[in-house]
Amino acid sequence: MDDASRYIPASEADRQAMLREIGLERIEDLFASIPESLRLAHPLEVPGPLSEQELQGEFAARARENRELDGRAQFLGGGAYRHFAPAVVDHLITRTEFYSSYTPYQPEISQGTLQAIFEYQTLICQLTELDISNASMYDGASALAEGLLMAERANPKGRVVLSDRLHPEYVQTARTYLSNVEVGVDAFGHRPDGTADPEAARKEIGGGASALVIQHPNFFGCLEEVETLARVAHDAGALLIVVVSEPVSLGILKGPGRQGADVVLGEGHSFGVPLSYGGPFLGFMAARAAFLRNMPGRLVGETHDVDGRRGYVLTLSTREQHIRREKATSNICTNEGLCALTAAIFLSVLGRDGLRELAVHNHARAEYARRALASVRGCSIPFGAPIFNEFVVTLPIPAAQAVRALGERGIVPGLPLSRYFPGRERDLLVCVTEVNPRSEIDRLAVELGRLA
Amino acid sequence: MDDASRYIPASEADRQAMLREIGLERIEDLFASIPESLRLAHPLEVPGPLSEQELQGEFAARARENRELDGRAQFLGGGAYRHFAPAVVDHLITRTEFYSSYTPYQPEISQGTLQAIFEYQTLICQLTELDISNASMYDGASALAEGLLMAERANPKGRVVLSDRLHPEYVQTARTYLSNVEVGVDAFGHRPDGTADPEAARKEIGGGASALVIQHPNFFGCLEEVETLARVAHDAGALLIVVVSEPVSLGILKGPGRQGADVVLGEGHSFGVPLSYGGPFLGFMAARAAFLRNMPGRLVGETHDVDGRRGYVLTLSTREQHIRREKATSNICTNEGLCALTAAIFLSVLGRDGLRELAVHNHARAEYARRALASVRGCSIPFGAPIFNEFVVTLPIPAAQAVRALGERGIVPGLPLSRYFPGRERDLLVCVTEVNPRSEIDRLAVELGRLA
Amino acid sequence: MEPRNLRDPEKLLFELSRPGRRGFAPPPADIPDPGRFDLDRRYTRDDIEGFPQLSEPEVVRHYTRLSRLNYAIDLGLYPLGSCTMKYNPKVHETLARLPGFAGAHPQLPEEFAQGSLRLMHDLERALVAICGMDRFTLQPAAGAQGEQTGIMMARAYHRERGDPRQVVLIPDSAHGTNPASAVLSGYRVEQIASDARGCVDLEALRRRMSEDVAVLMLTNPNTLGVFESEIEAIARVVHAKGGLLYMDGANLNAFVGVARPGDMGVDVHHLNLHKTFSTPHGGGGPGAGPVGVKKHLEPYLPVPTVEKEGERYRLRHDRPQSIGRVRSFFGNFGMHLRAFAYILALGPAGLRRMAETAVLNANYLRRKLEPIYHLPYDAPSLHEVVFSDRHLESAGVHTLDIAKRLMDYGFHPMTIYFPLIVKGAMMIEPTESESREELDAFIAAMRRIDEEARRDPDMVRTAPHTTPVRRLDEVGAARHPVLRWTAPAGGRRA
Amino acid sequence: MEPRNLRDPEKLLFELSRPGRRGFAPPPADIPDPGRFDLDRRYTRDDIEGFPQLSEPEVVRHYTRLSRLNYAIDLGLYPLGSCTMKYNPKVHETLARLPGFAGAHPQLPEEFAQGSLRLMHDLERALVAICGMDRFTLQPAAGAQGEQTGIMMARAYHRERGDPRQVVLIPDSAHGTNPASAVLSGYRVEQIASDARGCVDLEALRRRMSEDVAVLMLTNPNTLGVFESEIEAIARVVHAKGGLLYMDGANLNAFVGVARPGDMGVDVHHLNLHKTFSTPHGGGGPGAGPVGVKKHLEPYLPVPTVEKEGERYRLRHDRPQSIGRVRSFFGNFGMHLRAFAYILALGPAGLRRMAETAVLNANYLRRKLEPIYHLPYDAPSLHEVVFSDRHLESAGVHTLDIAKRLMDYGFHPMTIYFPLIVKGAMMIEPTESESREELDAFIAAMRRIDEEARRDPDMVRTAPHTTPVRRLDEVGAARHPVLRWTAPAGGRRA
Ligand SMILES: Cc1ncc(COP(=O)(O)O)c(C=O)c1O
Ligand SMILES: Cc1ncc(COP(=O)(O)O)c(C=O)c1O
Repeated sequence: MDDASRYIPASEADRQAMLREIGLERIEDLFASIPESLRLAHPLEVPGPLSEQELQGEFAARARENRELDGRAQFLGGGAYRHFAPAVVDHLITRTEFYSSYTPYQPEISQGTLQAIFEYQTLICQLTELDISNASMYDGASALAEGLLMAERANPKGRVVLSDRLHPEYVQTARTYLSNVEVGVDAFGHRPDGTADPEAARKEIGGGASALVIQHPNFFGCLEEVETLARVAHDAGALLIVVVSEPVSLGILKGPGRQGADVVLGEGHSFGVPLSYGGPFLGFMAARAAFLRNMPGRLVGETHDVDGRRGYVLTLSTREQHIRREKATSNICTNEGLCALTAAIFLSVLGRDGLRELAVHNHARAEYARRALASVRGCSIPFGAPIFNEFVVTLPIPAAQAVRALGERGIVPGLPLSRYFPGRERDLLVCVTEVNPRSEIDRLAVELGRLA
Repeated sequence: MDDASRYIPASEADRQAMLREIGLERIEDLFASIPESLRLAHPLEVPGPLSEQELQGEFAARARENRELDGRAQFLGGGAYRHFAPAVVDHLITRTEFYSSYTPYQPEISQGTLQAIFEYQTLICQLTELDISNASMYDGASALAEGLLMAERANPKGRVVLSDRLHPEYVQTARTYLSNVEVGVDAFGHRPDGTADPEAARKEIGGGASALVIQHPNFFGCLEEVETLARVAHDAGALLIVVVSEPVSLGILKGPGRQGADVVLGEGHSFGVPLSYGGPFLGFMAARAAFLRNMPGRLVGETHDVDGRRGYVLTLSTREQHIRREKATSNICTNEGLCALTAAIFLSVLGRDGLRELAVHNHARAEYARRALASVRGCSIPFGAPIFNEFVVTLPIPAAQAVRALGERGIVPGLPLSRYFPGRERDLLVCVTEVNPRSEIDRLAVELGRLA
Repeated sequence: MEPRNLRDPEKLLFELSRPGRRGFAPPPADIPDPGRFDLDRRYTRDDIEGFPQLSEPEVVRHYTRLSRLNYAIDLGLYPLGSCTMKYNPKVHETLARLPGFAGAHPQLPEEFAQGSLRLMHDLERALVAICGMDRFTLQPAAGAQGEQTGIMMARAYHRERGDPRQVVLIPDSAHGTNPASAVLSGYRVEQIASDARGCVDLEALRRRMSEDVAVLMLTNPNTLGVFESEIEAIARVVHAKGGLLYMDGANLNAFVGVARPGDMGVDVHHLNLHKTFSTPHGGGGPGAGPVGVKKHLEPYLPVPTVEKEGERYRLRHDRPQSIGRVRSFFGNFGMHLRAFAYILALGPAGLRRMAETAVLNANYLRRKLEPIYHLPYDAPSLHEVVFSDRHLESAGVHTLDIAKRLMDYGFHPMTIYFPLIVKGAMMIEPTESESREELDAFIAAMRRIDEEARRDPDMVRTAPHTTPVRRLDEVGAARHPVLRWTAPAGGRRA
Repeated sequence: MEPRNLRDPEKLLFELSRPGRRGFAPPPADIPDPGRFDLDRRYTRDDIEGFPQLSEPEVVRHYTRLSRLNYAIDLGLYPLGSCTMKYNPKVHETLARLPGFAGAHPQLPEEFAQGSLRLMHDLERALVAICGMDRFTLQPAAGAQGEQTGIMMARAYHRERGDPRQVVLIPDSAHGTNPASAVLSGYRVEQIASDARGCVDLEALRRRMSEDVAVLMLTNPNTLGVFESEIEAIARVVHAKGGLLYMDGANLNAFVGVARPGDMGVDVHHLNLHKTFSTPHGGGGPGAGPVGVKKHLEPYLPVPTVEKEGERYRLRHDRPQSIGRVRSFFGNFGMHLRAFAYILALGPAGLRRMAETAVLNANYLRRKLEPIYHLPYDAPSLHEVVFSDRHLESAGVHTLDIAKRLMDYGFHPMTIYFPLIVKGAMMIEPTESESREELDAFIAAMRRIDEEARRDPDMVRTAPHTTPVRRLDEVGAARHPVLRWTAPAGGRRA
């Protein structure tokens, strides 16, 4: 018996009968249009087949090789955040009508997805305090790249200016995208307290730039002076793009839209999408209404049917590749629909009060940790600016070495900044969320104390 | 904010508004009909409330206290069997339309459950080779008790005769039920090879009995001579009831109905229902058509609607308590519907070939193990009869002691029969299924060898 | 108006089956030469006649399509009176599937099952606190088995006192399982009439109560949703004659945190974890029917009980006076787990809030429907309210028609024709899980149906009109029972 | 005929919201006096204007009801051409949720993430074997990003040879993402016409091919489901002028195990794990678009790559010639995991059987529908077939109408109006997941629709008639875009 057939209805008998129906002799005849010379003589060199029992055993064993399973205390952030998601989220996204359907090209039988995405767009607008949101992008980094291209379309200057406190992988991605379309990418520096330096920004924009970009909270965890930087950007005819890689912060922080941002984009996985080693994640992008026709990605709009019933459709698709082809605002087709749904469900369960409480908890724990580590012998806090749930601590020894040492003791204390910033050997980026109980934080302080 | 309210839509404001609508002042007024003297002055002394995050933490910790988690090699059977269930089973029973609906009293909006149960009834009839099956009973033990009461209704003799190789907890349950209705319960013995003794059965029935009961495979794992015992029963005017506690065996064993059994009943959890420390499980009961009106429990029947469309309904409910009250064939109301659905899905995925292959695998592994243990120094196999996936081995030391010793080495070698049979200190009931790889079996043999 | 979707109705598994198809690959065969073990042919079968052969995707589609023919609590109000159809927290399904719990074998040595044992122990403690009883057994698989277990304990109690009794008294408003359970426990059942309020007629009880009566089975609040406010007096009457008071606790949702059976003179009662404590009904089960007892009945609890000794938990099998077992192992542990999670999530204030809101919702519905539907008993309602169809007699529209028409409005009907003391009963229990908006939508539908019944009774009598199937021939189904699929004569054989 | 169910259509979250409701309890507050940490008010907001306030049961009902408005692969045939809507094995959802995988943080030290790294490595090896390429990057999040990544690698390749080029050639039958990706990568796009068979016109290509052409983007089998049988010659023409051949592998399902892009002269190609390798489409994503390259393009792969060193796996970031990154971290790992599970489950024979059966099903459909529907190109089909509505012109019934009417028969329509080279295209891809019975039901529906179109064209033109909503005003939606909910003026404020 052929294992494969458990996923394939047709039995050998069925296949032979169907072959006869279409007047063919052998299965091989189906491929007559493929030149003999190109047809494989040997079976593929891949493992398998495995029964489901073997498959589950194999994957359980592989999962155990991810040693974070041993229940280590973890303080990792840096673009991906550990959050608790209520069980309803996963129970609802595993409704097959949600996860096994395609892009809702046929609205009459896709209202579930369409209405949910319309609600997602609204939630993103409410969080960012902007007018429009698209239906999702691949992730925060590619969302930034697309956002810069949009800024360049709307405000062509051939140049963008980024804070040096952006997530380094976002910057790398932006450079990759922009290098092909001759848009210059320049950076400006930060102040001693760890925040972007408005003066440096003004100087760097100089002759002009299509956009000024900051991250808030920034990559080192510091909160930025969004209003000030908005003024700097706008005074110089540049748009302000605010990147948010930890959107839980929007539970207490002002919506950047209200603070002057023209575009707010970033990473939304914190809203219930599992870490899953970094993907699938959820890129989001919101902007002022003026950007409507420059927006990349899908948009869901409200309308009504022939009987006057309210309904939802994919709209403004003349922006998109399947209509506009080379003139499209982006090449994105498949996006992160299910992750957007996940975020929408997560946000509706938490709701207005819950999201705020969650944000407050994250902030309070991080502040508690920052103070605790500040008083650890040999440790110091290099940046004084206010934070959300991440901060940098300078250790008495190289951070990478500290990570190895504490790993043995069941703690992953954070991300060594040397991973991205060769100059910062002793700096560790520490993230604290609602899943780090106080006891873990206290243990972290004790263990770091042992390093000096 | 009140935690409770996450499961309860009404906010405090909603509650006050509704109170006003019905003309009441205080929530307390809703309970005016409960005498003051009976109303609680103090809050309930129960733990909680817990946020969901705390709740999940609490249960994860409790689950870890079940040390079988440490990936021990287990050889436990004795009425509950470890089997692999394909993932589709759980994915389908977690469709809320299946698990959160009530008994299908309103067929027009319950066809999903009704058709699935009709299919379940058919599958049970096919496996047992009998005419009718009910929609489920609580478990194998209570199914036996109900089966004996049915036999007594159909063939009143005031007495039943049971093999001494029945599951002891089934016997205990039967005695509890029958003690109240003055039906005598007597037992008959077995032959040296471990099977029920037809001669002893004939003698014991003597003047007569409403039913003769055997378990097949029996509690010690041995296959019974069903045809012979059917003749014995029928010659003496008794019905033959065959108990099946490991229904996977029906993948290769003849349907007892074809062998002369009038009623086949038992435990169906092996068909994809998790062990879950012994419940919920799945009692099943099948019988010859003659028992239709004596059958306990629900029955689903085929019919058609006013437009001639085929449909399914609960039927013959005049047998049941909600119509017949004290004249009902049973008091059962809520049954094990979702477990019956689970079994039906499990059986449809495995299908005709899969169930047979699974049964063959179980039998081959158990035979392999039986031979392996037979050759272990100090061990012996007391019973020679053919088996399915369970057998008894006699150890050089008390079995309970062996279980403690091997537990330390990560093996649960089986069930000490002394748990039920004080005389059998050194006997261990060993069960081997598809989840016990050969390597585990070989390790078991090695470790048992160390005992002598 | 539009035509029904034209896809054929879902076939039966057996009709979908085709030879040679399969949805399962055999487990790894790592036993050398398994063939040598083949069983003697006199034991074995060649085939399972008619058994389905389907691929995995076909099985998935079959059951997914079937599921969509069902109504469910997650789709809307499910006001089945006496069934307490409340929200089933999703997290419970996650917790019940933790490998440590779902994979725990009931024959595990106790030291490897401490997590399960501790949970059962803690749930028992919580139920003791909630109900004010002294101990509980968690073994019964459902409410009916709980009743039977409770009555059998009462029987053992009297027998041991050399005072065997013959009769169990049951109000005419009781659920059918009560008399059935009493008979199954070897008793003769006598009904006692309800009074004008629908409650036990204390005088009638006093007259009937005597030394041959073992137990009075009382449902409180009763099936009209009315609290038996004379329950203390009732208990005194029963006890005075050496009888015991059994309380059917199916309606406990009405007063959790407000009052306790143990304070009402109740000697023994069951409750339904699948009602008050939110475990899913599963389209008919599983449930769980723990039974609480006062000290004097403790010796008769089924074996085993869970006992705490120091920091360890063990199963106690040696209980010489026990009635024995009512099933194998320890009960529906998966349901115990969910109920305990529910109690922990709600806590003391939350449990009370649950009962308060359930009663509030029921009284809100009553107040809004009273002006339209006939209310046979006007005693104050707790968690549910019972109306009747008397006001529509003239229109020739009956309770069944109203129930069916509700489906066209997207609601599951209420419990109908129960309790039996109300002709054409409509028993409505909204539970605390419903928002005011959902209640208002239901009220509006009931109002419109009442209008339709007068304006266009035929349309209502032929409802439902929008369901996958319409009214089914139940009489024909019972007269010519077809209880299984059989291969069509001369039909394709797999 | 029966009326539509009368329950109101599902409201928006924001319309369901009510002040003070909540579905979430805050996490344990174990930090002493958190108040002292309060942020300066200049950073903080008091409220999230209009954000929903709902209890857990209300949220569950909302999304459960919404889900039932969708069609899904588990409900029936989903013949979207070019989308390869095949069965998504349920076990993949279980495996992806193993805590060790779902909980793995992308910043974990490599020694703690060996399981994830090994899986990515093994998937790359498997794809190398299946496609006959030398290496793969798993980073692209979808097919379009894969195209862009591949084209950018080609660009880097030419640039490094001091031979920057301006043009990418794309057949007129190509998917819209091809030109869009080429432009995004800084190229000018030129279309090349298809020949009578719908394949690349080799002569036209020969004429056009020159040193300014960087890449030919070829879809194989093309969007007509036809294998580009001259692909070897095409590759020679392109290579002769120093160009590179990019293959859009969206249609790989047609020949897995039968032929390999790497043997066809392809230099670089993407494939869609969410098509050929069964990962769920999620109502629009996520997907994954790995890109395979031959040796000469390997230096340009995005960073990081996964490398095996002895028994350990590590991430290699130091790749000086790399194009850089196209996103953060390592790609959609959750999709990599599912695709790898699919490959392991099927194995070599199973993967080939998958392609064989997909092609068999497509040809079966073609054979049955050919006599009725107009077939614009009669070249042999592989995994899909494209019909047109020309035969119904007289009836005035168009492809859109046929698509909508299919919904009334319970089927999702095929891809319509693509490829653009076929006027009124109907592009049908059944995949291997469909049983013959499901195909026959679809064929019967198509046949009936053809009859209806001639008998009662208006009914077809106004279809669908049985869906939750009927035809929607898409023009109005675009003309007056309403892309978010806003609180009704003077409406209730939360
Ligand atoms: C009042 C009452 N008693 C007893 C029962 C029986 O409970 P179960 O169905 O759990 O056996 C029910 C269930 O409907 C009930 O409503
Ligand atoms: C031929 C072809 N190329 C490219 C794509 C784009 O792939 P994705 O949607 O994964 O970005 C598609 C998807 O529909 C396609 O059909």
